[in-house]
Amino acid sequence: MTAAGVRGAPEVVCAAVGKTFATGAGPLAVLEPRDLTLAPGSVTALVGPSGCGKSTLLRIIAGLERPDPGGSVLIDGDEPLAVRRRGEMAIAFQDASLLPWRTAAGNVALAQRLAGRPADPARVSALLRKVGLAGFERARPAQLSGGMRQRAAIARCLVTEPRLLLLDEPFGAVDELTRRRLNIELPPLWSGTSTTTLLVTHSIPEAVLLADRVLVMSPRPGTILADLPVALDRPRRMQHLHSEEFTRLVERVGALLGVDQYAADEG
Amino acid sequence: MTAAGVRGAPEVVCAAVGKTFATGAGPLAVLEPRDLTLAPGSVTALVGPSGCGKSTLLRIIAGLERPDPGGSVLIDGDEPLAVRRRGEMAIAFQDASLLPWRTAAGNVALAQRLAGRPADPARVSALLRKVGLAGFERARPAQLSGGMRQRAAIARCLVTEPRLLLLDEPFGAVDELTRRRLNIELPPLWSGTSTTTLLVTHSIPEAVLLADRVLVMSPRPGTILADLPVALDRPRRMQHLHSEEFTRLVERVGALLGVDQYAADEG
Amino acid sequence: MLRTVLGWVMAVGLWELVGRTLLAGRHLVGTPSGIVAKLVDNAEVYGRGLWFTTREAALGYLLGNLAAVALALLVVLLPGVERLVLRFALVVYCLPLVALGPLLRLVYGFGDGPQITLAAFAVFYLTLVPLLVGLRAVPQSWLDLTATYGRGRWTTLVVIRARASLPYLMAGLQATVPAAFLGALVGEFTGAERGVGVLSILALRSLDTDGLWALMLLSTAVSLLGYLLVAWAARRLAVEQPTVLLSTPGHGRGRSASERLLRALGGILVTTSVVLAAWVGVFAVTGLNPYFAKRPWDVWDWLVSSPESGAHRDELLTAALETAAVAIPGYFAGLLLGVVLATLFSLSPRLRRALTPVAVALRCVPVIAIAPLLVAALGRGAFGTAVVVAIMTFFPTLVSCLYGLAQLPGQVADVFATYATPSTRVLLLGRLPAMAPAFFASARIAAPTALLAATVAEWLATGTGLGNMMAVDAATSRYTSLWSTVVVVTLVALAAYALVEAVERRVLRVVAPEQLRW
Amino acid sequence: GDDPASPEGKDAVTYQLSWTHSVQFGGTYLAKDRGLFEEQGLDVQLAPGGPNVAGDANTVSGAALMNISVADGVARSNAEGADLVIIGAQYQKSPVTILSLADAPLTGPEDLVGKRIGVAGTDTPGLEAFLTINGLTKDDLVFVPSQYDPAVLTAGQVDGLYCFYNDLPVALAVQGIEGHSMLLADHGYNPMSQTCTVLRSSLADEQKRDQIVRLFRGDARGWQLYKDDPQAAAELAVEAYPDAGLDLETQRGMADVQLDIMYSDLTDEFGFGWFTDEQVQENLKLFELLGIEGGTAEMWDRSILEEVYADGPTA
Ligand SMILES: Nc1ncnc2c1ncn2[C@@H]1O[C@H](COP(=O)(O)OP(=O)(O)OP(=O)(O)O)[C@@H](O)[C@H]1O
Ligand SMILES: Nc1ncnc2c1ncn2[C@@H]1O[C@H](COP(=O)(O)OP(=O)(O)OP(=O)(O)O)[C@@H](O)[C@H]1O
Ligand SMILES: Cc1ncc(C[n+]2csc(CCO)c2C)c(N)n1
Ligand SMILES: [Mg+2]
Ligand SMILES: [Mg+2]
Repeated sequence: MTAAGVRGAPEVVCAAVGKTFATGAGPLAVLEPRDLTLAPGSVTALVGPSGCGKSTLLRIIAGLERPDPGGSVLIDGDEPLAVRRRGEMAIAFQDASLLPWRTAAGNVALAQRLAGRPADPARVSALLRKVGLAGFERARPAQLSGGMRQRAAIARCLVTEPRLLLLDEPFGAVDELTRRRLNIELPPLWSGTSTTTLLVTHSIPEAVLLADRVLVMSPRPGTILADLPVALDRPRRMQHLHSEEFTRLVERVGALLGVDQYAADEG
Repeated sequence: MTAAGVRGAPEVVCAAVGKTFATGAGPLAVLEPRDLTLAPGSVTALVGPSGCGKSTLLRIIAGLERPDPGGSVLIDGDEPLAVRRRGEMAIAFQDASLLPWRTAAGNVALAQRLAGRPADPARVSALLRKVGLAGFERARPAQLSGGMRQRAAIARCLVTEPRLLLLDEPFGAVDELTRRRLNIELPPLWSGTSTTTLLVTHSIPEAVLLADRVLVMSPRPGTILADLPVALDRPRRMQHLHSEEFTRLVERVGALLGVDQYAADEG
Repeated sequence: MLRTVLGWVMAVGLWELVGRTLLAGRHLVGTPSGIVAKLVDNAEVYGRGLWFTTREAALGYLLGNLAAVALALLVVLLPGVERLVLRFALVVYCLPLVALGPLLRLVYGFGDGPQITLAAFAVFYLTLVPLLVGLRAVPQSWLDLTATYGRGRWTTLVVIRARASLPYLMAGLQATVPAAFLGALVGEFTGAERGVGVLSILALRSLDTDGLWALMLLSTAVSLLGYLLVAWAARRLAVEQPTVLLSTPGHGRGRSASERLLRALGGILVTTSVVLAAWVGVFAVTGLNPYFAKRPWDVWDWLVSSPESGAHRDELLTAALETAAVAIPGYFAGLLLGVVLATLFSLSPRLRRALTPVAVALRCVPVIAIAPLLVAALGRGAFGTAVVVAIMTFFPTLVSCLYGLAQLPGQVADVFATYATPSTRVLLLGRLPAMAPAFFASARIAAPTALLAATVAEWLATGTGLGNMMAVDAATSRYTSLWSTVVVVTLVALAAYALVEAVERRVLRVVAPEQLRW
Repeated sequence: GDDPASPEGKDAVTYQLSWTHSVQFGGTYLAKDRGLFEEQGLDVQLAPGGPNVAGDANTVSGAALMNISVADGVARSNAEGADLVIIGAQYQKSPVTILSLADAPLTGPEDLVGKRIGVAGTDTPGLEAFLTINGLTKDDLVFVPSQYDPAVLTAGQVDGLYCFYNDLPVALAVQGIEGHSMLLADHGYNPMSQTCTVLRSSLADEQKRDQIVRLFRGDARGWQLYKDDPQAAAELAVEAYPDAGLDLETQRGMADVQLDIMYSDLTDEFGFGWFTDEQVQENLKLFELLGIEGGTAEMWDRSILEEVYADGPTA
């Protein structure tokens, strides 16, 4: 095997991945068994109603949650664990989950350390600056606003230059301006030939703007309702927001999710 | 004083409210001292870039954080503490902050109990149903998705029929469809003559759709850049999204926040 | 400030007055003036004695806590051995002083060995149990973080658990300060040349009540100082604010009853074998004379297979019932006292400041000094002894619960603040559930502690039950009986522990599921 | 194994005392202080006892060459498989006494009837045997279990306390409280006390036996000095063991009081530590009363005494 930096982005192959949770009130079917392949270097957005199993699917791909028997996830033929062991995966969890006793910079640097990368304070600062946390390197999570914490968590994800990047609603706590800015500024850091990305998001425009492909999930038990390729050129810019393809896709996804229908119903 | 239910919505008067945090790196000015009055029964939306001090302002109004010396908050002439004591305030915190050892229903019922309201399981279930958590009454927070937790927290806020309702990014973790649905279905529960509402949100359309007045904040140290009345009739419906006033306001707020400008710059 | 001083002056004055009038000539309570006179007259002797005992206690404290940390690390890295390690540690903790003391003297000969060892033994378990609780007190999301980078137990330990366990470790370190001192002190009963223990035996036996009280005050002062020192360190190390520990209820709940039974039986079997092997092994290695160092088969013979075993069992049962009658109420009283005091302390910092020295004093004052007083006040019956047991049991509970009550997550505290919830209700609805892991840790510790305390009280003060039986056995060289009694005491302690653990699991499954797995 | 020798070529031996340091062992301290053990070629380590010290076990295990014990204790040890032998008795009378306050003295066995007597669990059989000897039963009085604390007497919880003649009564006097002491030995209960106890196997081992002889001789010489000047021993005890917290006044009192039970016509005639066959028989009878099995005359061996005092009552 070649060194992590040199290798291309991995392919993720989920086969018959389903999930049922055992709860006090009996089994809860969350994901219908389903095959899914993420192409190397692609950015896939996952949208769907709250509670449909997006985070669960992401965790299964990461190998943090076991799929129901029969299901499997292979990343370039490897178990997810092997990829994690090599420090080639990064996850932005839905809640920032920073360690409260570490500073913002300390939390980011920790990921470097955990992934077995050499310490690189300059890179840590640069990333924190990029996510708008310049001046807060030494602040502890309790001294940061909700959005600032989330941005620190994104920086933590990116600092290791992961080959597989799993983002669970990474911009949910930031304002629209910051979100747009990050939507434009961060992807160049990861999209490209070396990273495969799965992005869970609640923002349909964001999904379309960032992804090569949008997966629309149904309510629980989650199935994939639609698999829509996004034919916008890269790098993505704000102009794309005004393109026809963009508007078409946003509407398409909205329709699949029933957003517009709801508007009609309600009238 | 009359019983909580009978009394009208309170007026909130902030006088010279500013905030400076003492941090390891010296004082951090977060809010410029500023007067602010929330009219009885109004819904005020607060939008602004991440880290500008929205949550801080909300916590100061709640009396959970002290303003800098000289500043004061009075709610119908009372200290915030007195209002909290009477169980007339409710807050949806930016993170759901459910009690992990209580079920969803238990968390909602707790607020009823803490506010000194008679136990009303039917109301608890009805509210949980309203926020889409039917069937999850007995699930514990750890068994809920991020969005589901947030919705439980909203139900907890509403169950006490508060006179002062402070919502900090209450729909940040839910998908667009659910968000819209809640945007339409929940306000009738609170807007009216008996509740004064402050809503912090990152979604400009949401701010305009829900509020009577939108306050736009500048980056830290936060000042109020604009105070925009929303001239849409109530109850608000999805149709309003397509009204001219709506579009005008969304664009206005976006411009104030620099969202569009960013798009232009970047091109 | 002035009022506090005045209060203290009044209290001391009252003490002097009562000592000189009501209690005059009874030699139960020293008077302040008498104590001061003793302290002045014997400053040098007491000072040296205090120094020796403090040194022993400090060494034992260090070694015991290091052992606890080492064992905890072992458990974190090899979770499979947790039960075995805990059971084994419990067995060691359960070894009664009456039996262990002379043995240690034989092994060590002259010097500080037995004192330091007994101090360490008194300490390590009290730290180990809460430390393990603390190492587990992490939300799933933090564990996911290290898992994201494929890191194993070691990294998780270093990066996350170690820091997260600090409050619990500190609780252990604080609670063990007086325990170490008392351990060293009792260790000096095994034929030490010097130290506060030696001095207090003499003072006690020569009706030198003022001297005894002076020595106890000195011991208390040292323990209190250590306690406050650790408390200070704990405050400095405190993590900002406890966070919500979200974690889903256990995964492996699908086990059938028979499977659980089988596992339990297997665990017992393994523990028993390890303990027996250690027993035989240690005796073989140290070359202890089989005349007093009885082996498992001697005990088996005495308890089960010899013709007189029936009579032996009857004798043991009678004594055990006597001890149980004291230990069980003492256990619950101690636990209750600990929890109630902790809650009162958390509600009123003033009460906390005023009563902390008293609480430390109660725990530090050796039972030999306090028992006669209590027994005089409360009568010689089971009640008096139960109170002694409660006093010896409550302290770790108090400390652990104090830390536990502080584990209310900041976000949850905000929710309560939204409704300006009075602190008593926050306590009930928030702090008590947040305290559950710490409480149960101390409830588990308290079970064997109560039994041991009961036997010590019986040995030193009341002359009844298993404690007396062991003392008489030791004095009359009935070593097989002694060892059999030790085995029975240990088994009873293990059973009590298991019972508490079963209750704990039921509660924590709901309140703190993260505690039930690694 | 082989004997450890000190640098000066003296044999290092351990002598296990029966309690914490005090003038109880004054003669022994004199012997050590005045070099009487050194004269015997011994480097003697005095091991203090205490409430949690198993003296006999220390001898059985070989940790001590000789220990101070009590006859019924030795008999019990032997019944449990030890093979200990008494080679001398420092006390001619058992120090066991029932102490009462002077204003309500218990002067004879009959006074005990209906009274509350504090007694440690370990001593209960002794008190029972004493009652039996005097035609009483344990139902005639109330046993109050009291372990190590004598305050039960002053606090009025008991009428009498089972204790040691040279210990608590002296402390009481020093505290200015008048007490009355009833020696059980004066009423038929006289187990041989402060016995010099060794392993039978040590007596068989020529080298060890020689050490025992020298140890006993040195010790006896110390006790001879003691008899002439007990106060010197009291001062020495306080001086030699500054960490034991000894109070000079108490030690002086004790030093005088114990003369009564340590020296007698018998010791004048035969030497310190002597015991007679009659005493042995008396003890054997007592063992029966105490229910100790296996006590025989074999448990005593006078040969060391005879060797030490071969030339008269001076060691
Ligand atoms: N306890 C604290 N100590 C120090 N600084 C703090 C503290 N709380 C907040 N801050 C700082 O105050 C500023 C405003 O925080 P606040 O949480 O009010 O922002 P916000 O507008 O709610 O942002 P967001 O939209 O990201 O939630 C931030 O820069 C943050 O770092
Ligand atoms: N550990 C668990 N035990 C039981 N049920 C669970 C568990 N984790 C998740 N669930 C359930 O699985 C479903 C899907 O949860 P998941 O977190 O994947 O949703 P999501 O799509 O990420 O939602 P959101 O957009 O709100 O974050 C939910 O109904 C939740 O209640
Ligand atoms: C204060 C004091 N307490 C106990 C002993 C030990 N001791 C000496 S003689 C004897 C038995 C009496 O029949 C015992 C147990 C002691 N020496 N001094
Ligand atoms: Mg999710
Ligand atoms: Mg905020």
